[in-house]
Amino acid sequence: MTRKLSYDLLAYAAFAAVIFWLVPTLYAYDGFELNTFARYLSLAIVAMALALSWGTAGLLNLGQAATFGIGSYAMAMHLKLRASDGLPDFMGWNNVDTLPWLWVPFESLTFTLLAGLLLPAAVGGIIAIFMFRARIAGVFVAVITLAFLVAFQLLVIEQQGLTGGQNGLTGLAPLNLFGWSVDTYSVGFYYLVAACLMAALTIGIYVSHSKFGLILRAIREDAERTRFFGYNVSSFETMVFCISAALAGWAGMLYTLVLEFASPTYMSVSFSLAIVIWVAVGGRESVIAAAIGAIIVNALEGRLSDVFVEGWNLMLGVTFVLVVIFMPRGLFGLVTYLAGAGSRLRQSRQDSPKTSAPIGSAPHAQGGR
Amino acid sequence: MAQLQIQNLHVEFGGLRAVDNLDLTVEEGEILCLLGPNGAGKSTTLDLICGKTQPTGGSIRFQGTELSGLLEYERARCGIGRKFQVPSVYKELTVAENLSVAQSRHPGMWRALFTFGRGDTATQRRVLERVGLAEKAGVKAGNLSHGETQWLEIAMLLTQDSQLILMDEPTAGMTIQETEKTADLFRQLRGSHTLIIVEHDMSFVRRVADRIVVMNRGAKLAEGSVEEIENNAAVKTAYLGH
Amino acid sequence: ESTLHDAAQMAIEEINAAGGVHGMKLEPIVEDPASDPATYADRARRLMIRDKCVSVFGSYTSASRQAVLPVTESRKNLYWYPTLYEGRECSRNVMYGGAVPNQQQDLLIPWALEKFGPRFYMIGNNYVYPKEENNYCKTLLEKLGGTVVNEEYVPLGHSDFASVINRIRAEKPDVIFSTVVGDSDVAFARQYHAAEFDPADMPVVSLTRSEVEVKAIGGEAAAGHYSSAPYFMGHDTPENKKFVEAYQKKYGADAVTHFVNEAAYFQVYQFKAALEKLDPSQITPEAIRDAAVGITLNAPQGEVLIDENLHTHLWPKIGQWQADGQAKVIVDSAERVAPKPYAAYEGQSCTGQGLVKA
Amino acid sequence: MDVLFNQLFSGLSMASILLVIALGLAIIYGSMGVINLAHGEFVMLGAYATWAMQTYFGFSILVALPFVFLAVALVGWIIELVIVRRLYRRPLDTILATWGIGIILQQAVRLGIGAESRFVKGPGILDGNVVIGNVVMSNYRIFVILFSIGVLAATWALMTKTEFGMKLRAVIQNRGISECYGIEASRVYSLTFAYGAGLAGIAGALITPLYSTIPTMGTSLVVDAFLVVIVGGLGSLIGAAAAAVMIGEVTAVFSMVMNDTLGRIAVLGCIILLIRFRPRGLFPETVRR
Amino acid sequence: MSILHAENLFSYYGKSPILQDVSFSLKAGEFLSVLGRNGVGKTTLLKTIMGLTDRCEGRLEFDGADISGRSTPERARLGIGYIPQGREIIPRFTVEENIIMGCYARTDGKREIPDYLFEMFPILREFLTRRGGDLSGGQQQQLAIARALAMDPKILILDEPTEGIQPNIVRQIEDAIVHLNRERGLAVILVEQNIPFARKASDRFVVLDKGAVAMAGHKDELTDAVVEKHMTF
Ligand SMILES: Nc1ncnc2c1ncn2[C@@H]1O[C@H](COP(=O)(O)OP(=O)(O)OP(=O)(O)O)[C@@H](O)[C@H]1O
Ligand SMILES: Nc1ncnc2c1ncn2[C@@H]1O[C@H](COP(=O)(O)OP(=O)(O)OP(=O)(O)O)[C@@H](O)[C@H]1O
Ligand SMILES: [Mg+2]
Ligand SMILES: [Mg+2]
Repeated sequence: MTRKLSYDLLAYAAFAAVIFWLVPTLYAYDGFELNTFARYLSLAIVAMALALSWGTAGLLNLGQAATFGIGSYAMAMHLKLRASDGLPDFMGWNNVDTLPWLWVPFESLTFTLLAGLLLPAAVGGIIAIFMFRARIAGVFVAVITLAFLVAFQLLVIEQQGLTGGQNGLTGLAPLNLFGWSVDTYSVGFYYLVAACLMAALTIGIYVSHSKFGLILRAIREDAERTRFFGYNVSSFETMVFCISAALAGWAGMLYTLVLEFASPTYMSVSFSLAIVIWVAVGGRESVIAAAIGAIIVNALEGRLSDVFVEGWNLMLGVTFVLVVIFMPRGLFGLVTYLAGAGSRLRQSRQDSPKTSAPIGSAPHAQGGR
Repeated sequence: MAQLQIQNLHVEFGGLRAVDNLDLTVEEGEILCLLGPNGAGKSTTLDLICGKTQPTGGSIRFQGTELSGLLEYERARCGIGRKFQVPSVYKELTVAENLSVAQSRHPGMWRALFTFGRGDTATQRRVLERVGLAEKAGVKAGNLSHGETQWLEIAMLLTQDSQLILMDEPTAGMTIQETEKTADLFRQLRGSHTLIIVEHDMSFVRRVADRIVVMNRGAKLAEGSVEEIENNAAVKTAYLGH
Repeated sequence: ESTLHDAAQMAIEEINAAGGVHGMKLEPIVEDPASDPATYADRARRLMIRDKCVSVFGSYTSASRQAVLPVTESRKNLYWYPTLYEGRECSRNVMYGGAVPNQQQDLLIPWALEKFGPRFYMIGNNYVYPKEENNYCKTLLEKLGGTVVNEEYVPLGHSDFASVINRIRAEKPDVIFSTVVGDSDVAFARQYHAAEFDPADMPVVSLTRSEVEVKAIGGEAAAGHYSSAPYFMGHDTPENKKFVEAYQKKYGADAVTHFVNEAAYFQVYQFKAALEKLDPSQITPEAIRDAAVGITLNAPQGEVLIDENLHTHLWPKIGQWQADGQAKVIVDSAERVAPKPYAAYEGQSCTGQGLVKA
Repeated sequence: MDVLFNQLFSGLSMASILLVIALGLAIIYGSMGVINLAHGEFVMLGAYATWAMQTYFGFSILVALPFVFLAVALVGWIIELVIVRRLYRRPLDTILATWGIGIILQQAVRLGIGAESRFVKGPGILDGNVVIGNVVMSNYRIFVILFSIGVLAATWALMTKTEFGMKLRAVIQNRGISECYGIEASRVYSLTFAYGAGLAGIAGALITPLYSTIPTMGTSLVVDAFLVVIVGGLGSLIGAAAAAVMIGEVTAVFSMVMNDTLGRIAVLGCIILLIRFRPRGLFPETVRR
Repeated sequence: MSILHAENLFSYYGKSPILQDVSFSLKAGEFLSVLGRNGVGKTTLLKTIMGLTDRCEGRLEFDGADISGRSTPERARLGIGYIPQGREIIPRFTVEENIIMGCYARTDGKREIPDYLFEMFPILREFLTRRGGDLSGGQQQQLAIARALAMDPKILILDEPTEGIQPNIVRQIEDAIVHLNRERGLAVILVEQNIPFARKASDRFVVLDKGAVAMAGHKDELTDAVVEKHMTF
């Protein structure tokens, strides 16, 4: 077992302890507070999904919100059908009088759960194949996925009869999971979401420590070089996009459950960028850090908006700028830096006579290439 | 039949013929040194073999299969490994991880997805010991010195274990002793592997080469043993000097 | 949306200054959801569940209302929604203060058809509200013998109407029936004016354009076009004069009142009236709702009444915009009009028991 | 047919506004590798600056233009100095930081001036239309088109004919060696950023009489402008111009045959295809290294 | 009086000190060769003079004034002409633009190319409108020297100007450098692996090893034994 893996497992255990035990205790098992926290946890899943493709393979997917949205709509469609006898109400408003074929299979919960994972994965996969076969990389990945997201959101809003348009899908029934009617304000629901997050993190940690993850990191650094070792780079990139999209879809399903509606704003550019920000704050190199980033930013947003009704958005903006400038690797970077500094300190104490750190350095114009 | 057969190969970059009607055969198990002045097209030739550059025309056959049309990774899977002129290792990965990546006998995606951990660490350790990097296994490759980086990339190629290894200036930045060590290492590979080495260091070339090909302006200028080449008048004017 | 907040805030302060309700002061908790539905939902839950508010006021768009609905209904809270909307909703937990289609169009469409001609060009933003209004409009036009030359939707926030205008130029309709909202409407009106269409023979009749939009459009560009609404700032009654004066005193001389913040204002008074009917110990959202039904109130637009279907009886008007940014009320409904949220759908009606289907 | 011509004119007018925005973005990206998502907010600031000058000093838009340029350039200059300077050549990080800057600017305006849309009067002398047959062209839009061509020409001249332009191009290609020849790279960068911001401000001023002036007005513009930059090829002025015209016209034609929404979706699809098959843009720089 | 004077220089990339305690000094019109194996820090020394390393400690004087706190462009404007290893021609600039760029370091505002440059390197006049990136290595090297001369420097620092150049052009470049030093009185610091040329051209030499000065002295002291000790591996 490598050191990194043991650190990750340690962090994983600590994180599990916090969300399974500490958070419920702190909130005294209060349904509302836990529901709010469940919202953060489901967003943490989409953040860790992004970290998987961005942090590991260096592919910044600005379309993450699209796959998240697909998951959330899949769930919402199922619940909407449950809630309406016959045709969902909004279809009537749009002069649709038979249930569109796209909706029919969502009567089934099993189909819905599968679709919430596989549909996003398929969409992510198609975009990925389209891009990565042509060896699109870097900023261009960000641009193409962004353009796709904008187009996709427009399409969803445009197809009102199918999607509820701007209003999204509202008036949903509670989910009936194997006979358990899910009350989103229950402690049980909180644990469901928490367990989902832990499962997603397990997948994330597994992937980043598998050979697959290693190759992804190699690709991030030098895709060209990796090809000369016989790896089909585009298939690796496509796969990580699929996994990430499936996890995002999963998060979307949970999000619909938490908020009790699905909205095209889940597919907006600003939401997508917000996910990126959470990951950046947490640290893109680690899925756990990304998840923590999402939780912290959202919780912070909740608190700030409580205290500063109008200025909170401004403060968030300032925070992001500061994070990018002073913590380019996010909280994760800060923690590893401090850990590194700690061990360096210990080391230098041990062999202090030898080290003669130069004193009084004159800072110099940053030069160079 | 020769292992590698290049016929009538040429490539153009916006009017400039970097490789011009090159014919080259390489026998299995030999060490071929490719010499030539700057800009003669040596690196480009290697690029053409490993698929980094697409030729304008001509054919490259490796063990009987035509390579043109194959992608880089497909060629690598055929058994062609490449070391680059500018050492390209993964600076953010540790030395051991670099070797893990290089260990690409099974380069499939699914296989990688279901392989946990770092692969065959015993082999990695052996190779590292061979090149003298065993102590640096946990060090980030970006923190290695220039010479060590060269060694790491050589180690990666050893791990990759391709039949045909293309080496672009492997000893640049090495001390004389290191250069000698490299030469010895390469000689051990002779027979089991085929090597094409691009090098400017004649003392090194003398130590390792079975055969030398000299290129000039994209075409073959001369071909032969070390003595033949060192006494070739055309090579002297174009490359070696007097 | 800030104008809604301002008007409601003013009402609350007035009530508190006058001694509050049952001697208790109303205590508003303000949230700023930044127009994002997900944030709306989150903030609404915070208000209803954590802060245990008995009523929540506000929100402008349909999307935000719908985002707030699930919590409101599952928590049996009460949500006071002041904006005009598409109807076809019959929640027992929402107090609808704005107009529904029949309260705007029954007066407007026959009048416009009579005055300008039968060929209507429908332009709206792409969401439920415009579509629903257009649906209702079409049923009216069918009855009256009007035709729809084009029905077109642009994305919310759309700002380049050049191609819409080119189409209008080509079609030469008699009336532009607009349900373009907010900033899109501002851009639309300005570009429409720049295209030099004459409002006298091709006016924009809008369901959504209020004093707020006109202020940004500029009186010159807005002048001559029409809006249908239950309230205009220029409406000449003592109640309104008082309202406008107080509002401008508080928020500055260039602040404007309009049909949504007027409703936001009077809904606070309706809320107060309902509270006064209740014993302080029995205040629950549902009790407030039941007490509110039937309350009449002298609002700036006239005397309004809360129907048992929780919508409001209002006074439709047609205003023509003037260069000074105010509307001149040129048609004033002779009677108060009852809200029929399902007017376009035969056999369905919203009653005190909720939606009834024949 | 007339509809088509009218439509093509509209496309051109949209293209010209996109171009002015994209030019600034293109120079900033091309020279310092900064993907400036706050660029839309510079446009917004330009619009508000115009509004402020009209409301408080009674300047008409045309008079206000140079002041708007300077004011927004100043804001850009300060932002470069304080924030962007630390992020050169980290394009993905600049996406995040400049998005944060965008939020800050937007919220600052929202809190300081208010969220409701503001009125700016168009220039009176440019009221009216030129009518040729059934083709109607608004004077103001014609002015905007000509003006943007002027801006393009001026920018081109600045980049190729002046010493500043040469210094900038030198810094773009090799910052280190440029400094060894006395070029203050960081000053060049600041000025470039300020210039790009100023252009965005001008674009903001130009669109005030057409669009509505609200704090969020820049957000959608920046996505489009950014696509223009990428489609045109990084840092290429001619490419940006060509891409702007192309996107403007294609949008116009698509929204004529379909509707505005589907037209936009189709255009985005085309852009995606274009980037996929020509990732280096319409006019990539080809040079031997 | 010395034109360039270094005392106890330490220079860093990141945290690692590359130059350690380097001192030397150079009089006006003098020719100094810096010698040493690959990777000992020769390039780093020149970069330190230009202020291109990440951090530097110690004293560095130019014309009697301490310049260690100055930025790179300021140093250039003082009259230090730098010809970097690898030439670093601006590839998309024409030859003319590349030379003009050298003038930007002039403090007198002149922006014209001195004629003697074309006399010295006739090939540049011929290729005036070609792009710098399209020239061959040898031509680029001449261009790099011309660019540095265009700023009318007081001192020229050259980093392996003959590296990777065909032998016949190597001769031309060497002659030009000697000419600049002898006829025009330019002080020169030359980093070179080519010992015979260093012996022929320089007045004094410095040998670096592992970032420190291993030896320094008059050119006569550059004996074969010294070369054997410090230059071979
Ligand atoms: N991608 C490219 N585009 C344009 N020209 C190229 C490209 N790659 C190589 N060249 C040109 O082709 C010629 C041959 O280059 P190559 O790198 O093969 O030389 P080489 O023999 O390896 O030289 P060296 O000994 O310096 O490594 C050179 O003139 C080079 O400039
Ligand atoms: N940018 C850099 N960052 C970190 N280390 C560097 C950097 N540049 C050079 N070094 C290291 O500094 C040391 C000295 O490098 P330098 O380039 O000065 O050597 P040199 O004497 O010029 O060698 P050569 O003869 O090969 O040009 C080397 O060990 C090199 O690895
Ligand atoms: Mg080469
Ligand atoms: Mg060097």
